[in-house]
Amino acid sequence: MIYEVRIGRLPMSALFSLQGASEAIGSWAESVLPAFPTMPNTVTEMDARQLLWLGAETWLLRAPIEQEETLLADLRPTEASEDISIVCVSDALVFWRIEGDEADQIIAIGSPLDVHPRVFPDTAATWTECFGQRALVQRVRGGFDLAVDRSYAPMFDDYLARITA
Amino acid sequence: MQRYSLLSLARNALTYHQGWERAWRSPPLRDSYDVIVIGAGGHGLATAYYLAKNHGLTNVAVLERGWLGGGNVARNTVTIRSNYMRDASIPFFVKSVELYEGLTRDVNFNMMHSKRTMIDVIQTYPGLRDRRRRQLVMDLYGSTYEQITVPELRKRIPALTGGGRDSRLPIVAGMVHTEAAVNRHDAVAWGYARAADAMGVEIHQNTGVTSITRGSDGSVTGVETLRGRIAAKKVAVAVSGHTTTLTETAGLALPLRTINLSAFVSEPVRPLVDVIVNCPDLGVYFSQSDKGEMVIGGATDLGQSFRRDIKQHVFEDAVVAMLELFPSFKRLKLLRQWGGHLDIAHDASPIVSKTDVAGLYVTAGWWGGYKAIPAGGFTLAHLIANDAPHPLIDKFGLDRFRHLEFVSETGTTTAR
Amino acid sequence: MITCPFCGPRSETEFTYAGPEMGRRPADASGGSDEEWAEALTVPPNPVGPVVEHWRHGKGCGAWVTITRDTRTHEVLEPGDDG
Amino acid sequence: MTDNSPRLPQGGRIDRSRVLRFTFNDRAYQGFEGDTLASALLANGVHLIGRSFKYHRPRGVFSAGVEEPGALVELEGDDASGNRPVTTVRLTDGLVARSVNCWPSPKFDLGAATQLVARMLPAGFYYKTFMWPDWRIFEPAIRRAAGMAGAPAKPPETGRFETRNAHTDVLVAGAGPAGLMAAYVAAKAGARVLLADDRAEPGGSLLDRRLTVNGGPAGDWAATLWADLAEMSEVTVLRDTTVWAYREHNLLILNQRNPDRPGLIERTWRVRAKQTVLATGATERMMVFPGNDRPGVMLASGVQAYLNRYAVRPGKRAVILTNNDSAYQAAADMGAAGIELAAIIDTREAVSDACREQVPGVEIWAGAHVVDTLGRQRLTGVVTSQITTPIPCDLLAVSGGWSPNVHLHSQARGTLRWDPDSVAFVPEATVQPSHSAGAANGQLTLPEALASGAAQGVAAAEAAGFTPNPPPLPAAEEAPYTVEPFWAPPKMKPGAKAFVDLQNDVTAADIALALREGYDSVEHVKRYTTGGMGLDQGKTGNVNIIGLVAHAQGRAVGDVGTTTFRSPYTPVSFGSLAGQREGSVVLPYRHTPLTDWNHAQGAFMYEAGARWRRPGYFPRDGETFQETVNREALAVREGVGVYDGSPLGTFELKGRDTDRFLDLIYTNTFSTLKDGAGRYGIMLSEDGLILDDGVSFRLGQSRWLMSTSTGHADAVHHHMERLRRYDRPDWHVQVTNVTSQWANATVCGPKARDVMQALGTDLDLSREALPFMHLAEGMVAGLLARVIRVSFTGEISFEINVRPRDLPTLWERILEAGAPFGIQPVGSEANHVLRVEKGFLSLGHEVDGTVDPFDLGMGWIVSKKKPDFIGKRAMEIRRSAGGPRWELVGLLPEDVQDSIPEGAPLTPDGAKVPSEGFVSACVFSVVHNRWVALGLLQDGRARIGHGAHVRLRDRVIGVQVVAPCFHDPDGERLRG
Ligand SMILES: Cc1cc2nc3c(=O)[nH]c(=O)nc-3n(C[C@H](O)[C@H](O)[C@H](O)COP(=O)(O)OP(=O)(O)OC[C@H]3O[C@@H](n4cnc5c(N)ncnc54)[C@H](O)[C@@H]3O)c2cc1C
Ligand SMILES: NC(=O)c1ccc[n+]([C@@H]2O[C@H](COP(=O)([O-])OP(=O)(O)OC[C@H]3O[C@@H](n4cnc5c(N)ncnc54)[C@H](O)[C@@H]3O)[C@@H](O)[C@H]2O)c1
Ligand SMILES: Cc1cc2nc3c(=O)[nH]c(=O)nc-3n(C[C@H](O)[C@H](O)[C@H](O)COP(=O)(O)O)c2cc1C
Ligand SMILES: [Zn+2]
Repeated sequence: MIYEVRIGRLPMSALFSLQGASEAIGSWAESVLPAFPTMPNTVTEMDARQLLWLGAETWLLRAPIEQEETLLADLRPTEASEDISIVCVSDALVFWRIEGDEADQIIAIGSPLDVHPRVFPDTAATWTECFGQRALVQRVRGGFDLAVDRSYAPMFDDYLARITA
Repeated sequence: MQRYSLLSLARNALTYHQGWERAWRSPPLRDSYDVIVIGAGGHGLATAYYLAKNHGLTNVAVLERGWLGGGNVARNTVTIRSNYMRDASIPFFVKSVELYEGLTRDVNFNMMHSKRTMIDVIQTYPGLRDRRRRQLVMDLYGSTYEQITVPELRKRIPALTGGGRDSRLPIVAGMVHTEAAVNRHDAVAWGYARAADAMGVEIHQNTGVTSITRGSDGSVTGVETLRGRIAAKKVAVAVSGHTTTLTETAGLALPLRTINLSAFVSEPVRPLVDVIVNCPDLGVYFSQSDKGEMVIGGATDLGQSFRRDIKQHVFEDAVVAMLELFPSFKRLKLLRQWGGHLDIAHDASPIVSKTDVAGLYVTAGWWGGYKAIPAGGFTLAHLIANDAPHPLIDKFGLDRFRHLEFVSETGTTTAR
Repeated sequence: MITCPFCGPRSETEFTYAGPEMGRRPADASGGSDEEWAEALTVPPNPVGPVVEHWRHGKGCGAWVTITRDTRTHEVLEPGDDG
Repeated sequence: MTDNSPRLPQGGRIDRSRVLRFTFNDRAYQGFEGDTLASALLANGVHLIGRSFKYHRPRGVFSAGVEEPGALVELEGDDASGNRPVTTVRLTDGLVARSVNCWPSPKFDLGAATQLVARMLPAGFYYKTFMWPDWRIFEPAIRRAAGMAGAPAKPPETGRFETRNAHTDVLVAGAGPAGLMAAYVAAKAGARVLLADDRAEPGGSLLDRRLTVNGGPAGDWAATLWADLAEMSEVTVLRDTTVWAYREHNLLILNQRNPDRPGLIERTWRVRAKQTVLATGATERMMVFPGNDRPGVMLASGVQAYLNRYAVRPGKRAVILTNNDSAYQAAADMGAAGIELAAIIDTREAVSDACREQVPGVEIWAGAHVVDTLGRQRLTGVVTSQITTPIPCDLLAVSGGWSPNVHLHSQARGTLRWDPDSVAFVPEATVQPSHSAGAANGQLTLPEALASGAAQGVAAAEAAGFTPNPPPLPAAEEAPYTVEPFWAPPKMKPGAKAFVDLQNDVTAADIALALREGYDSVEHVKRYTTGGMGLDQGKTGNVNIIGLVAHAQGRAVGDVGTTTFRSPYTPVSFGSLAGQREGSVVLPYRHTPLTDWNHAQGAFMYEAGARWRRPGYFPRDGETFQETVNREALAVREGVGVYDGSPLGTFELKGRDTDRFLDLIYTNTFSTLKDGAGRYGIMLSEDGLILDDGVSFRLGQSRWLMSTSTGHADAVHHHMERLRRYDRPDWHVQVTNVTSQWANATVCGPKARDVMQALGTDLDLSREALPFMHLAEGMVAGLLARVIRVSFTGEISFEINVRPRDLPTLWERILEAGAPFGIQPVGSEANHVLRVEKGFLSLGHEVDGTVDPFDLGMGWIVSKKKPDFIGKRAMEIRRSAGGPRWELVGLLPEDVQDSIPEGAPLTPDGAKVPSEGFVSACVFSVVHNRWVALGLLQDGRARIGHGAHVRLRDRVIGVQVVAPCFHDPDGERLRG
């Protein structure tokens, strides 16, 4: 490792894409969700469930995979009103955790995103570009979580190995 | 015209070259001509030359807003080829390549036409299929395109050591286009300028045209320039990239967008690659100039642009592609990079056409139009002289957009 | 750099280019003359100067941005206004 | 070391305790840590480095920096690289270098024969000759002369490159006094600062000079400040790092050499800066006079650098030629280092006392100039305008005045102004947020540079939103600087070689010739003579060229103007630009969950659209390609096959207006479908040409599942988002890309239903319960699944969609359950055969961007009832023009053994005339045991039943025109 980092794939998360007005989603699934974040590209948390505000009227609910079935049952995607869209996307993303003093160096190599704490604080998470693809970067204690569409995961493993070799 | 030859060079050496005349005059600007050609780029100068040579029209002025030959003709990667795919285009480009081959002696100016073939490095099967389709259509017009095996390809381009079996995109074949050539871009502008001037054509530099003027019947009456008004019954617009700016002043709306295309050169090194290399699947092409630098091109920028520059990510993509196939170039150095702005038509094919304004002609949409300069000038001169298109540009008229009948030329790939 | 209405200023490489503003598509296909249609489809604005164009934050949040960009300098004169 | 050694006994910034061995032109030498190759060679008395480009004249070390035009070498070994100025090659132990552009050696260079015919080779001579019979006859000889160094034969064997991004409030380019001050001020204000300098040590020109700051050596002051900056958490300092490009939107590109990471050779930084301070210093210009290229002629600042920085004396007896004051400082340093000063030739009529005081006792000839130099491979004397006897000397230090390094400022579209006082182009106005400081801004003396650096640091920090406190300026002094233009000696002998470009061998006479021939613009002059087009891009010579042009044309220098400054500032390696993007990641790639399985099976994998790597076919031992494909295809036709359809683009659409949205983007109608039912549809572009085909199923009220072709998934997504945002902003439709949330295995063939039953499912898969083009959700093989009845093969098919995590399990179970039925995995090649047999269209084959549904005989898919759909009007306009169309047909070669190359043209009677169509696909049909083809043929449908001709290069293939479907035209089987 030429950088002071630890990088590893994370186990799957239970993931739900939520679209629609926050009031509509809230009224459908209030009890299930952490409070809606108030700042774009930030995260709120409740009982190991994280709600990431990643776009206009677009959220990602991230929870331990063990909660996937409960969440499916609670969120009832197929029954939700036509104003909102709830889609389970747990399989669509693969996550890595990048930790260590130089975790930001890895992001700098992969992505044009500025992750200086002043602009990308503790609760930040956003879609950006990494290794040329659309990727999710989320700040976590001691580093970052990085996620990409499943089909690109082998390429990301490849890249991460190359830049740290 | 003072003749250029080894003999005249020797004779002039005796006087330490004090005796050379101007290559073109700098005559006073008159207030009327038979024909005005706007733009002293490759197409404009060639048009003027063929107007004089083929049609005896010598009361012609070429008006250039900057220095002659300073537009795209000064900044292109000089790839000359005829490997297109559509019946509408191939014969035109075959003719252009032919004209280029005789041009040096035609205008008595060495353009260093180097017919050195282009080799496509094919890395996908769909890519190969596309090339084979082109091969067979080109054959109808006598333009050659031969498939070669990977070992043959490597033999012809020894520096091509990437793209092996285990690489990201293993090379599957090569395609050889023997007519392809490179030459000296500046010499093309200067050679045409000098020869046209010698026949009486006037070239006026620093004479920017600001608008095209029309009479009460709607037909062209001349142009307005930064140096005053000039009259002419026929005006040809050959201003690559700036076409719409001018045609708008005549009330025409044309299906053109202006884009920036960039190129770069490496430091000069001893001869290493003696063909034009085109890598359509990775998106880069290059050739080595006689001075030794690699002249390299890649993709166009996104978005419209009148800025002649290069974007870092477009540039990096081209470099990455080149190194994948030529890894020894990692230690080769970038020397200079630049851009040019070109217009591209809605269907990406050229326009050489009359317009709705009587007496106004346009040649435009040349985003790979260096190779087209001789035939472009040849056919535009014909169009101006006869007010009817030459058969070679039958399909390049503006009418096609009215019926949405496009010339969808996918034959224009990475190499321009 | 393009300013996404949701994410703020981001690298141009995160965006997908969607061409200049061509005017909104008519509500139905039967109105207007053929000439008007053909021109609307094929003739883009091509100014030497500010052009209004659409980009999508495709590698980001997905938002659309309509910017005014100077084609001579590439400076973005008016940042995105789309919600 | 004797007194005679060029290496001074003490001083310099070299580490004499660390001796480095190196080889130049096969001879072994020694130098010290801290040397450049140039200083080490000079220290060994080596002055002749190589030969020039055109005339092969001897070239020596001319400068001490990146501006070096003449002294180029190529390096061997792992550092192999060509055309390296010796002045920028840091000496390392074991370095091997070789002269360029000469053979066999710089001393006995055969190419120097061109000097004999030099008179025949003025600028642009090649445009006037070599025309007959053909340039290609002469080209090889000319090419052999080209290119200076050879290109490295191999990439570096150890180490790699890296590219990275960075963001900063203030980027400072150059760590001379101005840059250091600017960085310090901005950093103190709390800004993020990135300070980069292209030299190995901070301090800029201070390293080359004997100046003091705050009473101590200026170099020490610089080192301390640099160290302080390095300690600050928001500051990044980079030495050996060139800021080589200033791009739009304040993106600057840096090249860092020797980054302190194991294995990294070079690194590219793409820095997004809010503000920049350009403190890049100034470059001394050469002087134009006959013989100004002889080894031993050197920039005065170069001499100064060798003395002060490297402790090397580049000569014993020197003459100084100048048009300005700065050379007097250099002269003083030379005197102090024990160089005998023969004379100072000053082209100015008056020399100030301030100058004279610096060199007491030295002879100064005012109003004089040099008319020639003597010596062959090393200078032995100079001839001046004053007396005819030459002055013996082995060093001629020249100073033609200073040019601010405005490269970055100009790249950023900043404008320049000709300043007659300083005889230089200086920054005028900026366009991007940049601030020029110090010598780069024309503030040439040290006190000015410090003050200007501080001021611009304040300005930059403020503009970036900080409130800096300007610190007190350090105390420093330097003599003032004045200069007068001197472009060339007033009279030169015809044929005199007074160079304006030492690398490309361009002389003042060449400039005059270009102007005489009408190449009036400075841009013409550049291109006609190649002046300024070498590796150094004319850093020391271009302003002289401009001055000569102005003089000849009687114009102001500012009106002549400069040529365009372009990136890179100095050449950068391509390797550093590509960085980690090499090998397997050179292009993106995508895998389905079955990749491991496919590899284990020995599948032939290739790239198949949208960067997916897919199996083309699954060869078995002893099979030919055709046999493999036939076997797989036949399995589907007669038994059962399975393929991985995961890459198909898949979207979930939801919202009140989704029904009408689908009706808008497809040519046919979807809104009438019931829950669970789907339809095949075609989408057009607004131009009325086919964009994509696919299927959509209704999942419930306002909920749809759309699948697109693999290759166009992104394009369709973009198309939908665009319509949503700009054309139907008031419609409520939400699109979620679920391509990677679903994976599928498609079981197809007459025995497909049997395999499904064997797999076990709680779904009723009978024809009645789950008809063709319907979808059902339930358990299959114990896994949660969505079964869709579509068919891309023409046989009954069950597309079993599961979560990707389950696909490997499903796949194993299918193969197990299917084994008794002879199930075979099927690759893309067999799929292609099955598709062509059925006449199903394929993007990239039949659909090549020119066709609409009518051309494909699919008029039925174009709704006549809908008032609108995307592409409707355009298609109508095109069709109303009434021109002939190329239409989809089937083609049967008359000889059943004949196959037709895909892409082959159809021509009337097979003649070599313009084509009337082409063969879009040709496959060996396993149903008919013969080759069958699809093609587009002019008025093709009307010609069904007639003959047509395929034109190959050497023969004509007669074909029968038939309907474009070779198998089950009524679709009985796929509905089964
Ligand atoms: C980087 C790059 C690489 C390329 N590579 C190739 C290649 O390999 N092969 C190939 O075939 N083509 C290539 N091209 C395209 C080719 O250069 C152009 O298609 C071609 O040069 C355009 O025709 P031209 O020479 O007449 O244009 P230009 O040389 O641009 O001439 C137009 C002239 O009109 C003048 N003008 C503009 N407005 C006015 C006005 N209002 N009044 C008066 N004068 C005006 C301009 O100053 C200019 O001199 C490349 C282009 C670029 C930028
Ligand atoms: N009085 C005179 O006659 C005279 C003449 C010339 C120079 N000077 C000296 O010039 C100095 C001016 O100080 P300054 O700080 O403005 O200039 P400087 O020359 O001291 O420092 C500039 C630094 O920037 C570096 N640099 C240049 N371009 C770069 C790039 N693109 N990327 C990275 N680094 C780059 C240079 O290598 C140098 O280290 C004073 O010390 C003064 O003594 C004086
Ligand atoms: C084929 C070709 C080869 C070139 N070779 C060189 C070269 O060897 N050295 C150089 O400095 N520039 C070279 N250039 C670039 C020109 O210097 C210049 O950048 C280009 O003509 C665009 O003009 P501009 O930079 O003034 O806008 C070359 C350009 C072309 C088209
Ligand atoms: Zn965004």
